[in-house]
Amino acid sequence: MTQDIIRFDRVTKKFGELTVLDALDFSVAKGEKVTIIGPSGSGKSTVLRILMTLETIDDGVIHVAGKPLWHEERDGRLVPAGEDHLRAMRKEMGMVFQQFNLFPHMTVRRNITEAPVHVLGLDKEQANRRAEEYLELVGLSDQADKFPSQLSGGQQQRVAIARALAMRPNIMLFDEPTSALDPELVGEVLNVIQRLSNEHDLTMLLVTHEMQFAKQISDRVCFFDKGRIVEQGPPEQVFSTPREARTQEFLKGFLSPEPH
Amino acid sequence: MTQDIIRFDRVTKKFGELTVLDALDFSVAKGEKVTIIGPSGSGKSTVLRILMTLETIDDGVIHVAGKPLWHEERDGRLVPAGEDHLRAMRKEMGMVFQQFNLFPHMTVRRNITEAPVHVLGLDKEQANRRAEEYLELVGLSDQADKFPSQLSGGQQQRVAIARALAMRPNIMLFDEPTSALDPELVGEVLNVIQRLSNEHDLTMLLVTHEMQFAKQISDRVCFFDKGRIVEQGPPEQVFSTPREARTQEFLKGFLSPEPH
Amino acid sequence: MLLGIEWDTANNWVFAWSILPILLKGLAVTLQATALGFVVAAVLGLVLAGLKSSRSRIVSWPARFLTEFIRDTPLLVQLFFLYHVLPEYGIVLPAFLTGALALGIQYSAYTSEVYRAGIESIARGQTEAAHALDLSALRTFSVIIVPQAIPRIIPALGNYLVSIMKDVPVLSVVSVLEMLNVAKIIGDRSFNYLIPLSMVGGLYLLLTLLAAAGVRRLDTRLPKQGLPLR
Amino acid sequence: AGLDDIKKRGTVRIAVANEIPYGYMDMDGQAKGMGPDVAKHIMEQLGIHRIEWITTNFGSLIPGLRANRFDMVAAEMAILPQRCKEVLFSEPNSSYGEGLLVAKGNPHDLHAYESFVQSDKKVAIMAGADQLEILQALGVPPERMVTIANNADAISTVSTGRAAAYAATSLTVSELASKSDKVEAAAQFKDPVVGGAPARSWGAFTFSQDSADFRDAVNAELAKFKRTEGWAKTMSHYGFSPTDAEESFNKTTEQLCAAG
Amino acid sequence: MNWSSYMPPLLEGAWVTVQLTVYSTILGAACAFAFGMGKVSGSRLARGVSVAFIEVFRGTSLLVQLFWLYFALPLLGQAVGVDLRLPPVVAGTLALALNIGAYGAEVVRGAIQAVPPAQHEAAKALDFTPRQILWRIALPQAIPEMMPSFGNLAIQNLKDTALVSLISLGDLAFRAEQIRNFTQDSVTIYTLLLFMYFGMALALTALMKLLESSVGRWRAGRS
Ligand SMILES: Nc1ncnc2c1ncn2[C@@H]1O[C@H](COP(=O)(O)OP(=O)(O)OP(=O)(O)O)[C@@H](O)[C@H]1O
Ligand SMILES: Nc1ncnc2c1ncn2[C@@H]1O[C@H](COP(=O)(O)OP(=O)(O)OP(=O)(O)O)[C@@H](O)[C@H]1O
Ligand SMILES: [Mg+2]
Ligand SMILES: [Mg+2]
Repeated sequence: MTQDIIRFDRVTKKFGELTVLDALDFSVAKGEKVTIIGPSGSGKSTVLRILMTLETIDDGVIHVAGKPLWHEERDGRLVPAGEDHLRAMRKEMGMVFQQFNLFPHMTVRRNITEAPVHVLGLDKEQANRRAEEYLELVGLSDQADKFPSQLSGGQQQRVAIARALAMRPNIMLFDEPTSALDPELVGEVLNVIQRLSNEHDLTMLLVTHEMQFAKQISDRVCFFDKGRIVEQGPPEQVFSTPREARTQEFLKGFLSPEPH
Repeated sequence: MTQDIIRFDRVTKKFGELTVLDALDFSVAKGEKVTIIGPSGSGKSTVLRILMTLETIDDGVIHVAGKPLWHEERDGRLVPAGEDHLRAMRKEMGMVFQQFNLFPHMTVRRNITEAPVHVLGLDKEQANRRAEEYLELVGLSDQADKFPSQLSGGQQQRVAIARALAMRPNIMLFDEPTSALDPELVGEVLNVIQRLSNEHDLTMLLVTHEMQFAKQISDRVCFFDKGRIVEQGPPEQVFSTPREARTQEFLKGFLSPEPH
Repeated sequence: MLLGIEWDTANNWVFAWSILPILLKGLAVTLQATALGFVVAAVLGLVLAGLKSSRSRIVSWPARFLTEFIRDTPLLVQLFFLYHVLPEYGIVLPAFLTGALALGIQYSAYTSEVYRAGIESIARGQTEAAHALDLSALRTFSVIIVPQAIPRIIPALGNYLVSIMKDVPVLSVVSVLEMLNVAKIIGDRSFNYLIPLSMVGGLYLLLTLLAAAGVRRLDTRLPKQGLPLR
Repeated sequence: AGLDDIKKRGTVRIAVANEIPYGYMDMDGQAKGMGPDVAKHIMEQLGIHRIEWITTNFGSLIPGLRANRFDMVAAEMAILPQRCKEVLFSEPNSSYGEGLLVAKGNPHDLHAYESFVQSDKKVAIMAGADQLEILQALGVPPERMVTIANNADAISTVSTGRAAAYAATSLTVSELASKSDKVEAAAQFKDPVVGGAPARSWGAFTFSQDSADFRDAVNAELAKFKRTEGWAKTMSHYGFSPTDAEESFNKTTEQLCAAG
Repeated sequence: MNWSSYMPPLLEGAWVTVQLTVYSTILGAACAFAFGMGKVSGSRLARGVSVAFIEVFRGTSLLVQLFWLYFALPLLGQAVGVDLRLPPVVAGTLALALNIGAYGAEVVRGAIQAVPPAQHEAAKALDFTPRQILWRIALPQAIPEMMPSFGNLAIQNLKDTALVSLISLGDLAFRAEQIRNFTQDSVTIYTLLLFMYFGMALALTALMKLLESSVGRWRAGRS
């Protein structure tokens, strides 16, 4: 791999008594597409949320694009990161949430242009052009003036993806982007993500339970359990010939039960 | 098929302006395992809820076990069913809900024994023995004294199945029994249902999005759309070579997207 | 002198100290009116809730109108109405009882909603599950609904108890000697309102903070899932 | 406020307590009564042409003066030594004796304030009125007194038996008695004797402590007016007896303030 | 006298009641936003002041507050040498507004906090500043959430205006008492009075519903 764009070094995260990430080592190369799988509560979302600085960490170091995420250098010394540094780091990344989290009081267009205008300082026209570009990408050019509540779940999630892309991040984080969707709408969202995975520059970190899909798009699959990486490797290997007993057991839950 | 235990004749159901079932003809033979699939809002749940008399109908006739569900014969004439008749009809059926709907303030045991004691008139000991029998069946013998909130979703749904079975119904209705569950817990519930499907006497009507599972256990698959049956037949035929365009389109959502 | 107790205006502290026992006597009346008003509200609210949920429109509609009417008209006017109009029809109640009754009626409109909401908040799924198991309507209500509704109803009723207490001073207009009225009379006679009225404010604050803590505690103690049936 | 201030403003604010016949507002919002009629004449003489009338509870008259909510009170408030410490009084404008309002037919056979010293009957008084001092001086225990906020409440208080009688001035009593046939003025009323003399009150205009010059100006005009036929006519128009008129000349404010 | 002769003075009083309700509700809403946002703000001082305000005005009875402002405040002013003698209109409006403002502040706080944390997170992921999140994301979503409660508070406020009659403000209740002083016709007057308040409440409810639907149009399609 060329260069690590994300690197976790012995990162520990606790919620009170509960250790959610346990001295985790984990890295992602630039342009790599990595899927995280694992049982509920294993810390998958936490990894993404920490990257997006939605959670703090208790121990360890994280580097994003070569810079420490939670620290900055000042007068040659490493000090806790200020809000300016954190904002600069967040600009590297875009995130798509399980529940879409569109802003319900804004039209689709406003949802996409709001941050480019008020964070990046684009003028309105530029931002609108950008919105159209990404709406085209997710196949929703004709829905720009609707409110989120007027769209189906699948359409909302595609808008959310467009919204994240409009900030032109280098890294995209997806946290179970299809698990809040009616089963028949899953396909349309996966299609969009599939298309993004062909962009060789974009680094993708995806948490999902769609094993079939994970197999298709990822360069690497990481199986998480209890805040650690139990097993990782190319998708064919992890899905077809898992080495660890825990991985086998977990994957069994997704196969159809056998008659007894 | 031997004899229809459930028969819908031109059944229409409306919610205000909205026609949810549209002159529906539909029947299920004794011992048959039927799966209903279809997009959200197509009326799948409504079919089960009408059978359980949780909703009334606006037109048509329904027979369950040879008797009209919403009417009874009195003095040789068909009159609207009284509460006694409805209760007798409901005894034929048990229902399992998407959200489990266990009684949160009762222990697992009490959840299962409440109806046998107070509806069937079993004495406490008989009911407890019956509870143990069915807890064994769903693999939860050791959880009898817990409250629902102390169980995982999969365990709660298994208790709900045991609760319905304890009334010894001839027909079991399942309304998306796994869609409120974490993906890894789906298997344990499907396993229990799979086991039940081997009971040749039990008629089963199952609404689900687990296509793989539906293929395995059902004698017949019905595809619903807009309150009508668009297509039905053996699972292999419906899933592999759907005849109708609408069915093909729907099933496409469940397949992995192809790279473009 | 008021309620048999003299006050001393030597200086502000002495004055405050000397009127405290009088205010406490008024406070006792306030608390009695609160308690009685609450009982009336709790019972009458239940009756209204029952009537409103009746299937017969001839019963439910007037009950609904009455609730709305009570809720939309001021306690003060209701109190005047009861106090001055009822006697015209031969019903003469002492001021204290009239006041407690007015409080009870005003708040029954609110408590009836508490009961209704408490029952409706029990997920529709619970009723349906009971129905699917063929449990009788009576058993469903008493064993499935009520044990789950009670923990939701009690804290809300507790909040209205506190509100009733804060409305008791309105009874002063029909000469009930509750705490504010006592303070006002002391003020009228000593021409010093600052101290008695401030003391009443302080006492009220103390009481409501205590009561709020009580309600909160009740809230944490009541099981969220319903009263457990073992 | 001083006389100059008022003249500069051109408006004087005068309060009444809604007591017929001392000072009240009729249905059209016109001020009427012994106090207002005389006050109107005096203000005319003083060259103050606009009067703003304010209605308030009797108990709030003195606090209102002290809080500068009005410049003068025209309620025929009795001159009492303890009130002289709080406010300034003009010379007497009227004089009146005491009375007792009882239910029709005087069922309890009440004819004097002294009746309440021994019996268990309750007597009503108005908040802030001087009947309290008289009853206290006679030795009526406090728990036997019912305080009402308003003259208007007296009829219902007495007719419904909430109190056996209402102690007020003879004029108030006869006015109230004329309004309702459920009550009457107690016949053969015996004037209460306090400090060796029958209780009689002298009503006057009231001012705040810092309005001495205004009070003096009113005094000068009042003295002139009391010598005219107009004043005597007003007295009799509102039901004062010739004795009441004569008595009003027999005491000065200085004497009344010094007594007790 | 028949009831129609009571109407002119009662209508005059009703007009005073309407004005009082409008002014004190508007002023109260301003208090509600100031102190409600104060309670969720980052500044410890603002939080402390807001909590104190809310507790004091919710914790004591409105009538006590009204009497205190009207009777006691002038004496306090005297003691410290400031003229705090408020005219009845001011004391009444202020007491109503402060009281309703304290209840409203809790509504505002509740609605702001009810905006799902996920919305804050989504906004943060798009790199909005905390201030932008409050003004652009949280508040616009919170306002429609507040409207039903504000509707109830406005009705409460309308009813509470009756209490100002006790400090001799010529509102509807006060005028009714005046007429009764004159005519002793309690039955007619209080019945009229009840229905007039009821009518005003219905009108106010309709108005608030209108306002509610106009601020939350984006929620229309919501199931
Ligand atoms: N804010 C929080 N406070 C306390 N515990 C938390 C918090 N957020 C997450 N947790 C706990 O941390 C653990 C890991 O959570 P995380 O959301 O990362 O799991 P996950 O692997 O994403 O699971 P899922 O598949 O259910 O989304 C869980 O046990 C969860 O309960
Ligand atoms: N109580 C009700 N009142 C009004 N409309 C209802 C009610 N219950 C269901 N509907 C409507 O009836 C239609 C059919 O509902 P139903 O629940 O049967 O659909 P479904 O096929 O089970 O969908 P899903 O997969 O989402 O559960 C939907 O459009 C739904 O909105
Ligand atoms: Mg997660
Ligand atoms: Mg359904």
